[in-house]
Amino acid sequence: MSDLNSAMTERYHNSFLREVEANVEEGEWVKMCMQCGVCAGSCPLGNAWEHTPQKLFMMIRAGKREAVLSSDSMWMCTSCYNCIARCPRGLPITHIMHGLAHYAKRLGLAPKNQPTAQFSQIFWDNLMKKGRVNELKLGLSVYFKDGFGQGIKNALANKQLGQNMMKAKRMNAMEFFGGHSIKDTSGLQKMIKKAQEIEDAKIQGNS
Amino acid sequence: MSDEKKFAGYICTGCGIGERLDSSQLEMIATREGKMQSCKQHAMLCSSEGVQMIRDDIGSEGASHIMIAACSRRAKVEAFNFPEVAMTRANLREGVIWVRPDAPEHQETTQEMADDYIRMACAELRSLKLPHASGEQSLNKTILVVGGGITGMTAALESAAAGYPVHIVEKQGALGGQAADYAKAIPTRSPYKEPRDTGVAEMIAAIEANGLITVHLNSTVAKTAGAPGRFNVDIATESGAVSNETFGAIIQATGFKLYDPSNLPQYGYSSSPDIVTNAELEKLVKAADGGPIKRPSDGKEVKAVAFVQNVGQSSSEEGQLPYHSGIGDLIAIKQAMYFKDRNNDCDTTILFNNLRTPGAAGEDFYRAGQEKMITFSKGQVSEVVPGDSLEVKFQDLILDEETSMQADLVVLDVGMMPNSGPDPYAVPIVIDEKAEAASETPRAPTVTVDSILNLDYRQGSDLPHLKNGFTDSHFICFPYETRRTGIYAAGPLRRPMDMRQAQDDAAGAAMKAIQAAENAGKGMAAHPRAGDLSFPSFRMDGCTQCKRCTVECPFGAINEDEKGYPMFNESRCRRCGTCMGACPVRVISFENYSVESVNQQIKNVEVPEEFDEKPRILVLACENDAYPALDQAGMNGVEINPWARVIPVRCLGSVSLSWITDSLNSGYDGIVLMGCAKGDDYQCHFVRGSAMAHERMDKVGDTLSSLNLEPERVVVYEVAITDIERAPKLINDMAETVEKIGLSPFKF
Amino acid sequence: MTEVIATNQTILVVGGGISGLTAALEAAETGKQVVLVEKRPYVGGRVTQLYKYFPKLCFPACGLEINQRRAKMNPNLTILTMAEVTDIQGDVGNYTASVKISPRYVNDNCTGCGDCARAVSAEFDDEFNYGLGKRKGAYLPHRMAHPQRYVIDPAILGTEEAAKAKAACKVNAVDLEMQEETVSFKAGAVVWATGWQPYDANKIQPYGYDRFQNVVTNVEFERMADPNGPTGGKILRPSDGEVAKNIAFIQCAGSRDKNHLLHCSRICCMATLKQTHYVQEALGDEGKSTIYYIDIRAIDRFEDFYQAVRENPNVSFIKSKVASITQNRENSNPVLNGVDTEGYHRYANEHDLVVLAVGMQPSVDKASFPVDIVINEEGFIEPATENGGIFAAGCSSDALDVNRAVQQATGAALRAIQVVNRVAGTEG
Amino acid sequence: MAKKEVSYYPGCSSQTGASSSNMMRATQTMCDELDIQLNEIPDWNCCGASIGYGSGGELPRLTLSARNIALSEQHNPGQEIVATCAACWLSTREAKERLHEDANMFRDANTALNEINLKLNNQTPVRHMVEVLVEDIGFEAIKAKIKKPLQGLKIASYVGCQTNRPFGIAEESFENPVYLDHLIESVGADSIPTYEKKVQCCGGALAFSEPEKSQEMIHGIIEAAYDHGADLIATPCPLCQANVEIYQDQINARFGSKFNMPVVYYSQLMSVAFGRNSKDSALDGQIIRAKSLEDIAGK
Repeated sequence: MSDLNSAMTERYHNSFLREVEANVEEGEWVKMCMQCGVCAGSCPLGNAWEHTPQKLFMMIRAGKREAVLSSDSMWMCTSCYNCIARCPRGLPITHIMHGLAHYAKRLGLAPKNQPTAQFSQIFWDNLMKKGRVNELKLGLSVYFKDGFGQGIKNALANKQLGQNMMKAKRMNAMEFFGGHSIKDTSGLQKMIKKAQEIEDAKIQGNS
Repeated sequence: MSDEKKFAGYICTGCGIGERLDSSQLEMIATREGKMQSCKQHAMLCSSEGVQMIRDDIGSEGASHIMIAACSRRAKVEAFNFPEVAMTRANLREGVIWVRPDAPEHQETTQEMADDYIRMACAELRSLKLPHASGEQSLNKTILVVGGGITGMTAALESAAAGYPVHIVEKQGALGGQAADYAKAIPTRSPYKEPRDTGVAEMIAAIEANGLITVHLNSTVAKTAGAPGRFNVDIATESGAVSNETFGAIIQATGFKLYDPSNLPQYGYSSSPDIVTNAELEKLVKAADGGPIKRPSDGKEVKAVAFVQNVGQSSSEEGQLPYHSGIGDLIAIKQAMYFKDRNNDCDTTILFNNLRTPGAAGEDFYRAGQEKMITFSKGQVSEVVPGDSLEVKFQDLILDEETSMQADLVVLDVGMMPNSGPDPYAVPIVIDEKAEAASETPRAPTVTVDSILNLDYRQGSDLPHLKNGFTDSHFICFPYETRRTGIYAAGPLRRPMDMRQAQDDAAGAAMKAIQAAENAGKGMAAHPRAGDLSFPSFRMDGCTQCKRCTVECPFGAINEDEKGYPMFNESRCRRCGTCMGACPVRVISFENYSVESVNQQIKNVEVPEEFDEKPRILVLACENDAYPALDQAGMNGVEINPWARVIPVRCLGSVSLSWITDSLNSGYDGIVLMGCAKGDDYQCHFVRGSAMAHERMDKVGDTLSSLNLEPERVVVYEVAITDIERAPKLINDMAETVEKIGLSPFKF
Repeated sequence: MTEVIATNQTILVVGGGISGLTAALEAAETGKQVVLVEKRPYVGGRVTQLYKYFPKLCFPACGLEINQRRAKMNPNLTILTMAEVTDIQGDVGNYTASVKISPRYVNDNCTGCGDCARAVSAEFDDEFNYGLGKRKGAYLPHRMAHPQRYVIDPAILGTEEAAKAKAACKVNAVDLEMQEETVSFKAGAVVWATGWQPYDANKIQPYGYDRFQNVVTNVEFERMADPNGPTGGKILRPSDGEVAKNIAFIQCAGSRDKNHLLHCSRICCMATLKQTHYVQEALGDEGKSTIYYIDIRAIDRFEDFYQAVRENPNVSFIKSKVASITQNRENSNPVLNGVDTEGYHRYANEHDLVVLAVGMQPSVDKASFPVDIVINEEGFIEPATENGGIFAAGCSSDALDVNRAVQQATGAALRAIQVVNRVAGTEG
Repeated sequence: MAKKEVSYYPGCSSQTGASSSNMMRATQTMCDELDIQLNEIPDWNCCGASIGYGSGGELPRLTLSARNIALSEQHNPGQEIVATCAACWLSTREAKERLHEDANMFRDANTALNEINLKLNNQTPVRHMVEVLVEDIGFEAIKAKIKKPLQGLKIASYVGCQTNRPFGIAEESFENPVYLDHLIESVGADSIPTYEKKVQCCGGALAFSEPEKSQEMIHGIIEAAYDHGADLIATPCPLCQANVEIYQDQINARFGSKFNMPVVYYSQLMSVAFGRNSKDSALDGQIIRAKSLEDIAGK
């Protein structure tokens, strides 16, 4: 991956755009943006974006590799699909944002301690274990992601919430021990491992 | 039909006319005062029976002059269509009963209005002749196309396809024009994704194979004289030989030149051979002959190219173009594709300000460019720094930062400038009264460029410009109406355009040229009085050679002979009557429209004596806009003061000052003139008519003061066809003015 | 029964808007026989509904008057109104067209006196004013309508109202028994000029045209600005009738958008720039216009018009495709949400009124052309030789401004003449 | 009406003791009443939801859904896959379409599936339960089943994001879908056609990672419902339901509001209106009790 990290990009030349096309989910759409800004204005968390999607696309075309991949902007995507619904050019913007986030994380360029990036990792690990998400463990992992002390604090702050959920039988303390699972967990893990290998090989081949 | 005049009047009593007005009194006025030999009433004159009655009178009774008192001359035109006789119409419906309240106290004045309109229509009719073409016209159907580029070649092929012989005069040694140097063209057929062949070679071959088309290469037009149907043109070849040909109509398709970016040092055009214009790139690509595109300085293959858009265009700065070629971005996309199609790894960046890729074709081509990975950036270029690798410095307007990029080649998008010849009105033509003797030869405007048409016209050698050198029409609705009848501009000399538009435009200009030639052959006027056979004639013995008519004709239709007498050219004339209005000695007239025909209407209005306290207001309204506005006022029931008597005129430019003085002398209390908008955004259908009238009326103050009359009694307004409320108000305002300042002392 | 006399040397013009009318007149004035078929009860098409033209800010009615006079005077031209071409058979130089003529219920005895309209009381949405006003059940579509003949709305047929209209007419022009009829006739060439329609703003859901009263379209705005229009030229908010002073214009409302119209409609930028003049004219310095745009595409020679508008301090430009419109519940003000992409500025701007610069959609749906013809992805007729003797004029061929449409229609007339001249050459 | 059988994909949060187990119960009741048989996809796995992207690459995520589709094709052949969770439906349908368009992806996904001897044909429609209701059953048929109309209840229809975009229900507008209003009206309650937060995002998965930002949006959703005089908020989406309901305490603390707005599923409304009791309608699964519904159910 190091060769990818140090890839030279020249301003307003195609090198970074080509890299995105090859390695980022739906990246081949980036060149089709016409800078209307409708995605930027449609994002419910718009205020939280340092760079709007349309601006990220321009940055990619301008060759701003470092700034794009280390940005936390795409981690603000709530997957609401407003941008996709409205984009006049039909860009699958939500997916491109997911793709950029994933690619940045893969290269180790994603901002450290980005909460959604962390949550996403926790979620993935959680689901990989049993093939289904264990909500209780997922919640706890999120609370404790910044260490034990912070975890206790978070858990206390959300204590009422947890009690409410338990009372409504929408959370089950027993889930902590085992919990729901698919039968063929090992098969699933094997399958995903294979998929990851194929994807890694493809990206490696592109660099 | 015998030459004997027989006057017949018809009064319609339908649409409430019979209920509102005393029609027997109208009939009596028509016969006794109006001298109609017969006058019939009909309950619905426009019905087939009513029309048949008139037709029978024309056929069996020999009626040669008919007066129809019914609705407005704008209504029921198809029913009251008797081209074989002279006809006038008294507007009793829109002009009288619809603008007056239906109440007993208004009955008397409303009837007086109607009475007067009958008198006026009868008086006008007596002074009319049925127009006949002069007989001077001839039919020559050959079309001259000046310029052998895409536009000219298309005009020639389109005309020939309709069966008309064509001559092309081309300055260069080959046909093809600028496009002959292009590698490819912007796509003109869906899916609008790839540059296409220019088609120049095919067009040249088609012309060479076409027996109806004659090509004069290395040739220019040395002189153009005559008129539609009989243009007499000297074609000069480089060798000096001159041939003379006669043409029915002319299409000027002399194309464009490109803006020279040398004056804009920031783009470094003069400082590096690798900074080229978009036209120069075409040659470079053509020279590459399908191989890699190499840069001029060292022949190195271009690996990165920057397109700097909007160079010297759309700018309010001195020395730059205030307009835009409109197609520069499409050209840049096409040219970037030259590089991408040869080598997809070549970096192509287009730095634009507003990406102009309009229409279906434009937007499709833009997307096609993006698909090929052309980089588009909204960027304001501040400097191109020469060097082995060129540095383009710019403000990225989206990323909001000063930045720069490197390129092997920089292409400047320069604008198209019309190659239109000198503007005849670059310096206004004025008549210097005092230096009349000195102005024996017409004053030519200062010319900085060579003439193209070398028109032997009183008003300059070439087509008048509209703006920035473009010879485009001023009229949105009538894009081909140049001010030189029978000569039509086509292609980028009218406005910047691409090849598809230029080809459509060439077809349009060919249409108009063919039409002009055909109609000139029949003695029929061109737009906007299409088909009009009337034609100005003048009485030489009364003419003082003042040249007002030759100078004021908005169409440059009138030449002067050696003695300074006007030489009218029937098929150049548009029948607006501006010459008639210009003539101080009233020697110019049409058979169906003359100083006399209006004067008779003015004189036959009954001007009540002073103690009747019934003023009279004369309204001279342009038939194209003001008169229809008054008609619509009638339809809307807007009131018009009963003192007003409205006379439609062909154009305010045709208004003779004598009408003003005569009506004041005969006791009219106020005069309202209504013409179209003048000035830069004029709406006058005859271009300068309304403006001329305004200028002339500026001087009417002298007349008024010599008569000891208040200046407020004569007003001139610009009135639009939409002034449905305002036009009546202007008349009503005059009634108030008269009430304020009192009646005219010139009553008998 | 309508009779149409036509031969293989006749030119059929489909559509009587500015393009069709121009093509018909240019051919007729060159001595050709022309039949013009128009769907509406009058000719002139959409330009009749415009207040002013860019860039001169002159009145379309002015040119219409001239064109209508040309039409009235020309014996070579036959106009069929309320008529639609339903089928064209044959080949270049020898077509047979079928035309369906809807009943007007008023014959050509009509003098345009208006007695029928005065007698009728039933009112309907006035389509000429895009439903912003009302018209009677017996009506003249607009003041300058040509032919100057009233129309009876079929909705009053069989009612007391229709009887009243008939009774009021003194010239026997109201004919309630009139039936739809189909005529067929020959033509050597066809000029197809069915023009455009404003894109259905209801479909642009983020802008809430169907939900918010103070969001209107640019074509409606033309009527609102016209002193002879439904508001007397006052720019009033539909929600409360108050004068709108702070007006937003949204460009590319439906254009350049794969969810709507793929193409750029070319004219909307100039139309909006023109409409800022309406605001200035109506309200002076109190009127503020804000233009939200992707690219300003002022049409080549007219870029100076754009520059002049830019210099007006009462007009501002924001490079942004507006993302959505919400409504302030308190005052029904539309709130525009989006991002100014030049430098990234987020906005939620409240305006009194929003004008959607809706794009041009070809009038005839791609699938419902009554003749086999080459049509591109966007629905415009291609300049294809395969089209034989059928030539597109005006906005049937592309999104065009009036000037270009007329220019293009003039060329189309010549191409039709080429065909009938060839026919004449062989038929003698 | 003939019994309709579907291949049911409930999703993780619908499992017993999970956050939308109440939806599961009400869905079951609703389907019983409407004669829809839910055949659960055996051994279904998590869809990856809209947060899996951070660590899971494109192909691994597509493969997760591919496994579910393949299992459905194997065990419930000929049956459409129906999901009740917006994210489950979206992920599965997206995967189906993506694998349909991209032959390489399809090949790669099958290579991965081959590890567990599964094969994807990818011929199975993937639908949302509300599509079945709106398109197959129809409002009229639903109305005909009503035993206890929810008269007098004013209900804000909160459609949210992923049930609505990018696919939409019955080709309705993304900005103003009205099927939920129609459902609300079909069960005899009053809808709020001008409820402007109908498709506002609740933050989705970011309610966990970015609680402040998400709760600001949720606050707006609830506030607007109050402004319109809503008694309840109804939604088709489990994550919307949870996010809008369970954080109301925290939101009240953060914004000083006094929200106590019940947020229910359309299936709960229907179950009650069909005459089923509170338990069958899973009203005991509310954190904020829907008293008005309980009253009707208890009648």
